[in-house]
Amino acid sequence: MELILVNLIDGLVTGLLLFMLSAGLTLIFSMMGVLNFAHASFYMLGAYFAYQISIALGFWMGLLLAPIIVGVLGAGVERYGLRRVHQYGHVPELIFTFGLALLIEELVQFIWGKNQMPYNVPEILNFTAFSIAGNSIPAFKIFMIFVSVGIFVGLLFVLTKTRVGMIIQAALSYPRTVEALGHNVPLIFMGVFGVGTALAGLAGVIAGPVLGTFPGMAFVLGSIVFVTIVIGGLGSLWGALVASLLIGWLTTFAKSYNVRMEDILNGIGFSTPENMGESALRDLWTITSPQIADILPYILMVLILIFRPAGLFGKRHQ
Amino acid sequence: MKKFTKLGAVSALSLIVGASAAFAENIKIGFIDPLSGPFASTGTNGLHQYEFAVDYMVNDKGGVLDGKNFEVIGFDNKTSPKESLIQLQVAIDQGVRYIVQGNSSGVAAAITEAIDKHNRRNPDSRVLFLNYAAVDPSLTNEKCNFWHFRFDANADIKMDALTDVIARDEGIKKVYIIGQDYSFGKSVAEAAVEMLGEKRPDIEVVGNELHPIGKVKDFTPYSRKVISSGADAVITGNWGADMLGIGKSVIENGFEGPIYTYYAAGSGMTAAFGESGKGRIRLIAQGSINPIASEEARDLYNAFLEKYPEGNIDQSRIFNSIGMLARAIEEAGTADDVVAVASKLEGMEYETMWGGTMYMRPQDHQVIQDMYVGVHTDEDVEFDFDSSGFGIVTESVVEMASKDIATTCEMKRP
Amino acid sequence: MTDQITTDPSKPSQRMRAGSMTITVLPWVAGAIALAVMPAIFTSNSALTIMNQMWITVVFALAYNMLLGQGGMLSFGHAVYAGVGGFACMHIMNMSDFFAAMPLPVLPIFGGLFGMGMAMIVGSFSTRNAGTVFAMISLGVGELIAACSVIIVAFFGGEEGISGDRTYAMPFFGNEFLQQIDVYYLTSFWVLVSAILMYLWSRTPVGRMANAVRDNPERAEFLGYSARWVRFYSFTASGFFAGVAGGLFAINYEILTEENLNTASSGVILLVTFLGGVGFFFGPIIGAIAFTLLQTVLSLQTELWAFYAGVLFLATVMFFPGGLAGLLMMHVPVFKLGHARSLVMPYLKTLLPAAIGLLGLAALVEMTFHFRHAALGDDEMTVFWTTFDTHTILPWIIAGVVTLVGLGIARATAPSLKEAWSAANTAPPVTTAKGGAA
Amino acid sequence: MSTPALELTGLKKSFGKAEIIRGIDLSIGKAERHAIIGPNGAGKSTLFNLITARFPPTSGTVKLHGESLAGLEPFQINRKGLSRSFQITNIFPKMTVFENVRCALLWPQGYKYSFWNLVNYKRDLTEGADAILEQINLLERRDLPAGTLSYAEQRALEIGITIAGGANVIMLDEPTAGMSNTETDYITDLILKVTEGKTLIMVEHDMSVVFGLADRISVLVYGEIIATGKPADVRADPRVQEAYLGAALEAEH
Repeated sequence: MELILVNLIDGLVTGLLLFMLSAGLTLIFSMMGVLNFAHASFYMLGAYFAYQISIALGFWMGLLLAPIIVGVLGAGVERYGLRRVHQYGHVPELIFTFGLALLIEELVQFIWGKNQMPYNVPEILNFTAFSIAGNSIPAFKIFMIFVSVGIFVGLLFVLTKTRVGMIIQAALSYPRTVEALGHNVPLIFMGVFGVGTALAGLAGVIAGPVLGTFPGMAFVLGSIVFVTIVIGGLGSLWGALVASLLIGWLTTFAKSYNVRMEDILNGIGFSTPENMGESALRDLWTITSPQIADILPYILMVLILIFRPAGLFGKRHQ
Repeated sequence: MKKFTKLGAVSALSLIVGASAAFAENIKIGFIDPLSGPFASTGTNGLHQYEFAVDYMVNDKGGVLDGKNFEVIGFDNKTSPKESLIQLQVAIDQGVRYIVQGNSSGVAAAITEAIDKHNRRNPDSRVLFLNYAAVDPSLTNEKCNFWHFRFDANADIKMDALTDVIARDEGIKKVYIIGQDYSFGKSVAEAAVEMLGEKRPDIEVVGNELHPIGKVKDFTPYSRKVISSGADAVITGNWGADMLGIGKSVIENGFEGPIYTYYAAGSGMTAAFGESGKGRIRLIAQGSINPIASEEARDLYNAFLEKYPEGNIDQSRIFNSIGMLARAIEEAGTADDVVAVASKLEGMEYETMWGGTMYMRPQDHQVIQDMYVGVHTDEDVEFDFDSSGFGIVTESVVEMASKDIATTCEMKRP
Repeated sequence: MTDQITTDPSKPSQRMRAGSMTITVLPWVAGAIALAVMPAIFTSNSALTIMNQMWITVVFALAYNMLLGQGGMLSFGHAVYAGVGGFACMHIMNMSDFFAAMPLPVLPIFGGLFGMGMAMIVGSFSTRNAGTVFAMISLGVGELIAACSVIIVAFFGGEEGISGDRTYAMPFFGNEFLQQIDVYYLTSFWVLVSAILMYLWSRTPVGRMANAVRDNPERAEFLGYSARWVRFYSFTASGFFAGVAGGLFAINYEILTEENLNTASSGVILLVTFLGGVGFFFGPIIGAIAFTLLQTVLSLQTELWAFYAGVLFLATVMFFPGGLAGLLMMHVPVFKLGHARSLVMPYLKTLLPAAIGLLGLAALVEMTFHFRHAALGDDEMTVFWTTFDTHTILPWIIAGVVTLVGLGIARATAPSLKEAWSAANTAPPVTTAKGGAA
Repeated sequence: MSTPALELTGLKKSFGKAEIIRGIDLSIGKAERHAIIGPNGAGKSTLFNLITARFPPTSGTVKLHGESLAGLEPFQINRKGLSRSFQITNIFPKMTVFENVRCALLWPQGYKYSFWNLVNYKRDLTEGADAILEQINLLERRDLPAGTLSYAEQRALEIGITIAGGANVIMLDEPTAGMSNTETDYITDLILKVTEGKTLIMVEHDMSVVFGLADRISVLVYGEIIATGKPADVRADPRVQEAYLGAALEAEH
């Protein structure tokens, strides 16, 4: 039973981290219609910048500065790259971000090389917060939870209680009207893109020490962020949150408990074939949940798209 | 490195056109491994070690066959079997007759098969495959062929040595096996279960699990299971980011026992583990770095450090493979007739500067050598890895590990 | 904003029209001759290997463009169909009795059929929608099957894949396909046949309606066509030709692995197709040739090939959304007007210095990389036939000056090029595609 | 009496709480030219979309030649011989004018999803499309991308596409919207010419067009038909005068 509690906490950390990425992505998507393939690359940049800054100025300055730099970079990409491609339509835009993701990975390797960076948890947070049945919960994870919850609350406040938030919300649904009302929609776009990428950068800053800072870190996370916002419903912040947590817990629990396909199949009335060694379906029978934990979100996404194309919380219909 | 920055040295197409080996003086060794992409760091480090090895061990000493030099040419396979096969063809066209490769058993399987077919179909341009790091046992068992030589111990041999060491530790009652979900991870797990069962039937395997390779973002749930299983030791064949991920995660989440690994050193990993892995990470390797096995090795290592101050010699087998190749060529009296060279490699006994004797078993072309189990620490480290102050210090030696290990290889000689 | 990832007609990229060429036999004859003559020019085995790789990519990219360019469907998992076709062929190669009774050149048909079968299964639910939903389903399915490839060992062979030996097929007029050159002609034959068939497909009712559905699915529905079925047929046909590419891959490499299915391969084919230009039938052919050269030849020269490829790709998307084919085709009006000659000098004046400047820039990049990552003792490097010490200041100055001067001249002469360009294009109303930038 | 070409019974449509179409019964005979008029927001376009299954109705039935259209997709309805145009120009802008028309001919001429026919070599398609182009006076523009045509030409093309398939029930949604007077006259003549002998249902704002074309007129106000009849009768109907026509006619003068 204690393990369940531990897994809940671990899943929460994973889910919230995913949320920090998907929140920005879903905002960007619903405003600009751009599925930003490079979003996870900004997450990677966040980790690398924070590492570089932490060498000189310590972890906390990295936490402060890296997201800002990433955000400015993101805004620059929007202003000088995406806006230009925008006129050609959505497919070229998407392909632009796709190429950007590749280029950022190459750039990171160019600058920092290909090895993993020794970017570590700061000393002050490098202790065990508490233990449950021998499982220690590192203080840094608690810190991660606080940061991401803080971001969510802040985002919710800005979007629902401030004027800027109102405009953004309106621009989400009625970009033309908002433009007609005299708001500078391109500027809003740039701002949202900047903030979205800064959030991704922040996620990178706090995830880098735990999940590793290496050139492949964006690729590992890349498509799962899309999956999250598609499951949650494109453009829905709540959807992004729910889907992130869902995926966080789903994968955590699937990894923690060895559910075997054989048991499931037996449970629903199939009997295990006699000579499994011969059967071509052998591999299917022996699948365990940890083996497929990380592809469960994809299965979920395909199912959702087939049966509810707008996603869990999506309002838009095709 | 030089080869790689030779941008436009020969215009692109003429390079392919003017194929044949124009410079007969050099004996060309084609290094086919990832030099770009996610696994590039391992590949690049390997290339550096090869380049250094041929210069230091062969060329600076007058070469072989009265003055012929070795030349290492890097080919980027991007860890892709397809690219490997293309680059293999390019290498052969450039006059390369010796292919070295090590990263990814999948690529090694593709290459060994392609070379077998190539040698059958093109008897004029036969090549040898010197495998320095791909450890899938099948390469010297059902997939073996005359052209393939393995200078690393295979996964079974390594596990044999590791389990010998584990068996000696009376404190270990429960072990947890975790690995990547593919052929190598599976064979590590199988070997561990089987050999532990033979050597220490009292040890309980409390967990035996595979995770998707290269896809896991967060290993926490796995380490939770390790800890709650009450395991005294962990065995893993993981490499790359997966090794670092699982290692850091189990330690961070409260695991206290030793972690027995195959690939937990060098390529930035030693630095990344740093203090947290001290006395915990144990590693099976061939050759002893700390304490260094011989004066010759010490000189070589220092010379290497002079050239690559941040480099590691984490693959001493690279030096062994060059040493053994050079001797086989000398003994055969030719570098062009690879069958003659291969015949000399078969059964060769070679005193290595990294400690002990290497014996190339003729029946499966698997090298038999002393295996060393070391621990990740910063004490008594003469040669550290990643300039981190940490290195691997030898704890125990298994001499001529698994020298009688069975093989299903039926070697067909030309 | 709509969820539809179809492009807007009023936008420049849209002015490109798929298959606006009239049917003429000439290009095909020229293509066939080129295919036949190539091995006489590039004789080495590695050249043949690289050309085989090119032709396979050509088939695959053309198949992909049946979706992206002609059907307006963006797929992130198209490697699956080529991969499944290839794996099926590999299994057939290993069925010794059956394979021994079959001539090798027939094998790609089986690849096509299996690719098509797979496409029919996935297409049955994914083609209901175009746009984002289709794209995301393709991504999800692609990831799933790629993940399956390491789990379901029986069919996909795990990480090591499945390998076989093509020479066990029934000899084809005495040919056992032992040598690369034999395989080259086999591949060339299939490339020609597939390209012709795909071109003809675009001329059939369902092929024409694929364009109609891409541009305006709703209107197509009110013309009696179900957009879904039109997409399904395009998808199926595309799956077939992707499978043929997979079959050719199997013959060429005699091994298929997880990389034939994974999302990276799917991404590459998207890049290839877009680089070549989705708006023209022959665009992907150019893209496949350019990218294969980049990947196999440039990567021999520099470790940074992927970096240059990325830059090239981004530049294409930003400045020439019509791709390389679009870039070529925007000169057609000029030629038609007979003004081509007036462009030669302005091009020379601008593009030559620009090229020199870019090479200088590339040299700077290489030097920086070398300076940063090379071994400490290894100060020397060779760029463009010259070897020098990167730790001295002179080479940096030279490269910097070359870059600045080259790009500077290009910049200075750019306005006159622009003028020449518009002059060359002015004449009776020019309505044809002009591409993104002039 | 023969079955009407199109028959609506109790047709209703709600979006959320708002009831846009509030029970429409209408019967349109064969070869009748029927216009639907009404103030903005009356639900005219919605009615069109209900008939052609762009939206499913909340309740009620639509019958084409006595056959219910319930549950059919737009393309199936089209195949039964009902063709429509759109309020906002809805053509294939990247294709040539000729190809636009040819696409409209493919299904009716029985080419369906075939991939063994090459459209370029089909004389019936080429001649058929050229004949339509001649009818709509766009033969000169034949090989230009449709997107480059003038607005009026695009509207003409749209009508051409709509009638090309030879459907016997033609629905035109504001064919003259946004046109100058001369253009309007041109389109009106065109419509008269091409719908000869066919059932025509059109939504139109321009009263001169309506009264010049229609055999019968229905007036739609707030989702209900308040009057149906011959142009003269409708013009005389006091309710129509009150609700719509008066104001509109006054505005015209």
